[in-house]
Amino acid sequence: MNEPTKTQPRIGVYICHCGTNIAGVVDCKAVAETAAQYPNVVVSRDYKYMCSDPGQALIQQDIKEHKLDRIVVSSCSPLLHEHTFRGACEKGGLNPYCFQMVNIREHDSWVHEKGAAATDKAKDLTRAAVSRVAHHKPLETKTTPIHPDVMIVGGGIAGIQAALTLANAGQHVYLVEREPTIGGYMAKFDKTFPTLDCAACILTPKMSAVGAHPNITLWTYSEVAKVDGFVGNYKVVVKRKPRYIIEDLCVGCNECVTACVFKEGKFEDEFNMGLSKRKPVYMPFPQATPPIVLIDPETCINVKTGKCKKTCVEACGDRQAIDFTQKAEMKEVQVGTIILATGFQPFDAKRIPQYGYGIYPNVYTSLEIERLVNASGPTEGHVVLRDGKTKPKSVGIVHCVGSRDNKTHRWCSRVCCMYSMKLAHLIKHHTDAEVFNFYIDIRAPGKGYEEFYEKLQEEGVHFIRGRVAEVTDWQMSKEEEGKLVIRVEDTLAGFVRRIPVDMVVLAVGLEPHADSQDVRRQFNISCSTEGWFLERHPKLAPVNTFTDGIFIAGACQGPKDIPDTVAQAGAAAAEALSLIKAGSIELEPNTAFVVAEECSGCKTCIPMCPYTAISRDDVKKVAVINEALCKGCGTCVAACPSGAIKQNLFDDDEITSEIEAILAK
Amino acid sequence: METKSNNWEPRIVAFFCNWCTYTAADLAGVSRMKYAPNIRVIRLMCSGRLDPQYVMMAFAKGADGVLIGGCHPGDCHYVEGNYKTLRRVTLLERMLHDLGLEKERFRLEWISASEGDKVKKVVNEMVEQVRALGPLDMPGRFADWDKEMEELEAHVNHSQKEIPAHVH
Amino acid sequence: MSTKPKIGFYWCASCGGCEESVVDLAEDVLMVVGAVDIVFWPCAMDFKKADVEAMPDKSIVATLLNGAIRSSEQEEMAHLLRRKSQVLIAYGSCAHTGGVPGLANQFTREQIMKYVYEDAPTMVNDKKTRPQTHFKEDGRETELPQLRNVVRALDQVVDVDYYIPGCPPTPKLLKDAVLALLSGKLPPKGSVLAPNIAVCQQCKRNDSKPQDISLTEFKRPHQIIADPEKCLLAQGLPCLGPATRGGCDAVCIQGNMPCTGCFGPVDNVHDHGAKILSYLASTAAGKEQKDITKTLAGIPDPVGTFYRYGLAKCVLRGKVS
Amino acid sequence: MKFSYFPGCSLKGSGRAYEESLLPVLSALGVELEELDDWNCCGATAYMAVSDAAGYVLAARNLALAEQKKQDLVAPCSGCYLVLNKCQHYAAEYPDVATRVQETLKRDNLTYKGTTKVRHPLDILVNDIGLDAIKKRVTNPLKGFKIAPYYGCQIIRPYATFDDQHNPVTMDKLFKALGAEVVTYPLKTRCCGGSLTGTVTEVGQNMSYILLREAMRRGANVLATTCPLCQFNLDAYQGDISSDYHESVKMPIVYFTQLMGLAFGLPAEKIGLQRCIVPMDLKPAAALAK
Repeated sequence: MNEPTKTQPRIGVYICHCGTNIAGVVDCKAVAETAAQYPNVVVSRDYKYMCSDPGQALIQQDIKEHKLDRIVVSSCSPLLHEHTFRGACEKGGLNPYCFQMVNIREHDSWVHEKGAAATDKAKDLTRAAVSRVAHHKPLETKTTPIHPDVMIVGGGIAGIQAALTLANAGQHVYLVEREPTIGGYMAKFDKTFPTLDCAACILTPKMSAVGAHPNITLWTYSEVAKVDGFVGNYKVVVKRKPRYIIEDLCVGCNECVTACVFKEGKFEDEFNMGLSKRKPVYMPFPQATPPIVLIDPETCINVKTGKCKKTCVEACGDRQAIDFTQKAEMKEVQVGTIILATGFQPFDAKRIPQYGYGIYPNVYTSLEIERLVNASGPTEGHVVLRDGKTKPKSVGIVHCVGSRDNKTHRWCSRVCCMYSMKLAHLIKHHTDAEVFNFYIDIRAPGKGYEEFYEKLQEEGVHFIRGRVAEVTDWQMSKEEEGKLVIRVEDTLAGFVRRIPVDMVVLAVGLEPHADSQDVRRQFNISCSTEGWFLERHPKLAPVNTFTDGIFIAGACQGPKDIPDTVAQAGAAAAEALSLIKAGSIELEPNTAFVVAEECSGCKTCIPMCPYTAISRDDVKKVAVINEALCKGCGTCVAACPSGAIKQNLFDDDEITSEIEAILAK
Repeated sequence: METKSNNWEPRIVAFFCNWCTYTAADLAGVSRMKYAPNIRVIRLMCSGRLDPQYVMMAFAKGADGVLIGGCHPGDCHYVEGNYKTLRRVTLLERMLHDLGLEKERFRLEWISASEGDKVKKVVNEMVEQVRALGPLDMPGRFADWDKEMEELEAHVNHSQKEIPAHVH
Repeated sequence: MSTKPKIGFYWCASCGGCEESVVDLAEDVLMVVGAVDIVFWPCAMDFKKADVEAMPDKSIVATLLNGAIRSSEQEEMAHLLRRKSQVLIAYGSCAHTGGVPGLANQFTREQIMKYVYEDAPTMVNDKKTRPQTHFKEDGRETELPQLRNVVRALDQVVDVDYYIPGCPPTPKLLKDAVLALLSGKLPPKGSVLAPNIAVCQQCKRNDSKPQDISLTEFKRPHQIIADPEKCLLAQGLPCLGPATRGGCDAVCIQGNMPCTGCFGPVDNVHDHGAKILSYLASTAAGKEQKDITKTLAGIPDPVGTFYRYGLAKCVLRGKVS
Repeated sequence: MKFSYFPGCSLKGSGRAYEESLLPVLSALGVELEELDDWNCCGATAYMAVSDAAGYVLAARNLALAEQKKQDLVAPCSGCYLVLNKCQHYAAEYPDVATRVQETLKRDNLTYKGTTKVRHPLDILVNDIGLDAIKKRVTNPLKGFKIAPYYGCQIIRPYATFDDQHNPVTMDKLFKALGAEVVTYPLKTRCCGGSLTGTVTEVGQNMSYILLREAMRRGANVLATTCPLCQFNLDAYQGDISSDYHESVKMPIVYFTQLMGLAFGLPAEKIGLQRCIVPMDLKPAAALAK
């Protein structure tokens, strides 16, 4: 190995063209020529693609030939290829940390116009790296073992798919779901687009497979309370809310439900979007997993007052599955990786009052219609108005409610065009009504999607291009009497239309959960401005996050349909599996340490550390950093009043030499 | 000297945290947003690593402005490093002001990984504000101050001829 | 002619306390006087500049120069003594880091002159006369010293071999330095002749400091009666001990006053004030801007507090005007 | 409670019934309005259309005068309310507008720092005084009044400072507190015709017609407004509209403050009710009983 010498470093500099990505803006040759003049530079080259095999081979060859002991590559973001080039250094026989990367693509050629300024910037940044790398010290790579168990948060189709994939591969999975049953939104759907296959037929077998899988611990009606640790070694505390039912004893016979003192359902049934009523003791829906009942503490007389005849307990009889003394329970588990599949929430249509939801009874959200058209729904599949009997003769479906709208959400929710067409088909099929779709653009970019759009047009469903201005009941003519009027500018015909209908369906968009910010803080990952969980790279690491060992799948990352969600869930499972199978992961060696002889024992650093990695040696009266706990933020280094704390890869001499050289002229 | 010529361009040194602002700057790049080329970014793992000495040093070495970028409060990858940054920067801002630096030359911004457009906005804004202030050019000022010392140095050390040590 | 090593002392821009500190050696002063031959000490004995000029180059073994360099005369003497001395030692805070006189770098020379000779309330100077650098009377011309643009530490003017810190240095440091000179066992050039570790290490109150103090309020010494046993920082006083070189035996803290930083920074620190700032701000509590601002308002003069002895050596060297 | 008061031209002219009712009603609730000394034209929509720069300066002069008083400025006319708000937003957001305004004001020895808060009487009534205090002052509950609450455009769009842009409810709540019935009126924010009534009369009147007809269809016996222009458009042309559309259109149009005055037991002629072109039945309960 070429160990770097203190006296005279031998530095190799490589300027990457990245095809024309960099070379189209920055004069790479000039940068390389200038860099050749920087102190300690022995070799300076420019090359078309440094990350390619020949590019990496060039570095390795130069290390041997020119006895290089430090390498600088000016190319793209270190977040993308630092690992690649460190690897090349190592293969060339050099310590991988005697390397510094310069970002002249994302931070230069891609954000500046072609010209001298961009080239000067590349020179400055390269000069700084050359100056900095001379101070780099060889470091040892640290690894940490990966605990083989996985936690999946969210039991919708994404969580279910990921759980089954991992469990089938032999890993133990903890699946945590906030609601009393898994299944998510997909369980509420009747059919799925564009194939119109029955959602329940494809989902419920997966749900019961989860319930029965020996490798899956399923915790429904539960929430993650606390997350500690780091990749490979997460400690997660899960709060299991009391359902007042002993899970192992309940057989889901529903006798307690029948026996409840409430003869009829009295409270809004969440599963049916409030279109039916349930009792305080209930099973969310017949295929619920786990197939057991729960008692809602908000509505159960006994939980609230303790004064009830408890006919449910009587009905349960010897099974004794009902336990009113149940308390919330905290479960702590160790896992190595976590997959977040927390999904989305539908846009609240009341936020757009001009569409009349909550004002006019016969304005529905799309999810309500999903339940209405569902054979197991509140009306057994009969599409009727709010009065419970009248079949609509005309239905208007308003697209982009809470999507593509500067006042609410700017994004396209990706699924609404397709589900609106699916609902249009089903409504027409069930009622033979005239169905109007009001759309901005029809977005049908999936396998069989455009064909489905054509099929709908052939079926006689109307498509009117224009964003709806309002849904109202003020009238201009006799035929509008008793109807809801949709006012819209028909942008193809070029005039404003008033279309009277019996029923309006608002195709609500997808938005991040209201508590998505809390959730992502809990797991220490980032969010987009809108609140969707942020992937590490939009193309190359779509299910990874900036926190190692935490993956994302499904609509929590952004709106997506079932096929994409399932694909992403599989990808997240594969990423987790790849870590587990590797057994360990390399950690950045950028930890801090105390030079004991220079430490005055002033204790300033101790409260700086959020990981309690710093303690005081009471005998030597100096601070000590536990390297295993240090995550390398460097906050203590900046605080240390005597500069006695050093940090690997981010030490004072490295940073200050970078500052000086970046400004040198 | 370049700083005195008409084509002077402000030089801004930025310290960006790895997880939010550096990533946001990467995003600005991936999104091909165009902004002023006057900024030079130094990557730190956390804005909490920012030693106020670095800011002073950057100004002393010729920066016309210094920009700090970190995660939004509550969003720090390292839990609360950015609160420490905020505490240090609050005091540093005051001290730099007392040391005669215009407030536009030193700026702290919370920029999350998704805010590529904010990187663009902040950089452009700051470059224009600093441009309006003109060069700070501390190295040039130091040289101007120290010019007065040339004369005596020459007088004592060179005008007198050397007096050799006597051997007794 | 004496064969004892020749030693010089000189006094530039300082209060004179450093000269006094030599006498603070008490009976040890006799040991020093006996061991060396003092060839230049204008404060105590009658020497003229011409005497020094006449000395052979490098003929003085060591000169201990105290005070910052503010005038052309001081600058010239620094050059002269550098030329005549084998070892030049910056003695005391002012020579080491600019000292209290360095705080004048918060103002331009013109601001200072104008204030002193025109605006000061005690000044009556209708003609706005300013000191002259040339003076001529009876056909005789006299050259007077000029005030320099800025106050400088000694090493900003000439090459310095060693530094003895303190305002003033403690007798122990001086004695150790003289003994080292006499024995020839000197550390590498450029060293500060005091331990490279902060004051807290020698402070008897160190153990009383809690691990996390998260101050919500900074106090000034006149605002509280400090507990004489407990860490002063923990009591809200911005004690600079953690960020200041030790070797003083924490004398100020023993006297129940917080450290004000006269020994300057330890070797790893480039800019003493910025480092003090970083450390003090780190001990402040608060997550909201308004709370943080309020807490830190308890340090009313950051420049004066953090650079009390070192503004000349601040990387910005003073106020940017 | 004390506020500065910017009447604007309407409240001294065609909309004087608004001022005649606003002042006694607020005074009955213990609110003092101090008319801005030396106020000038608000800058209004027409002025803005000709020269926006001059429009901003006019508005800013009023804001600067109010700023000296250090109290919130009440602007009852919707046009004034919007223009003053707009000037404030633009001066804060666009440096060139701010510079232009400052430079011109300087010639009048005035400065405008941007601190004046422009308030609508509805906002003050519901949010500062509160419905409970109003209810206590009611001596003559508006029994039998079926009110169509009509907000128009300018007090809620584009600056929705105290109510929803599409479904405002402040007046609805107020009338219920006065003891009246409020009819569902989906056109509450639709255009009255605005200045079109004067320029392209048939288009403007068609818009008024839609509003009046729907109010009648909903069973309202009075339509309440907040704006002098709406009041005029809707009140003045009902004869023309009836003959043009071959349909008898008859709907009294009053200011919300007039209804408050009535509920507070103030005499009709003291609150400008005699100025209505279409007269309002002061005792609709009796009529309904028949």
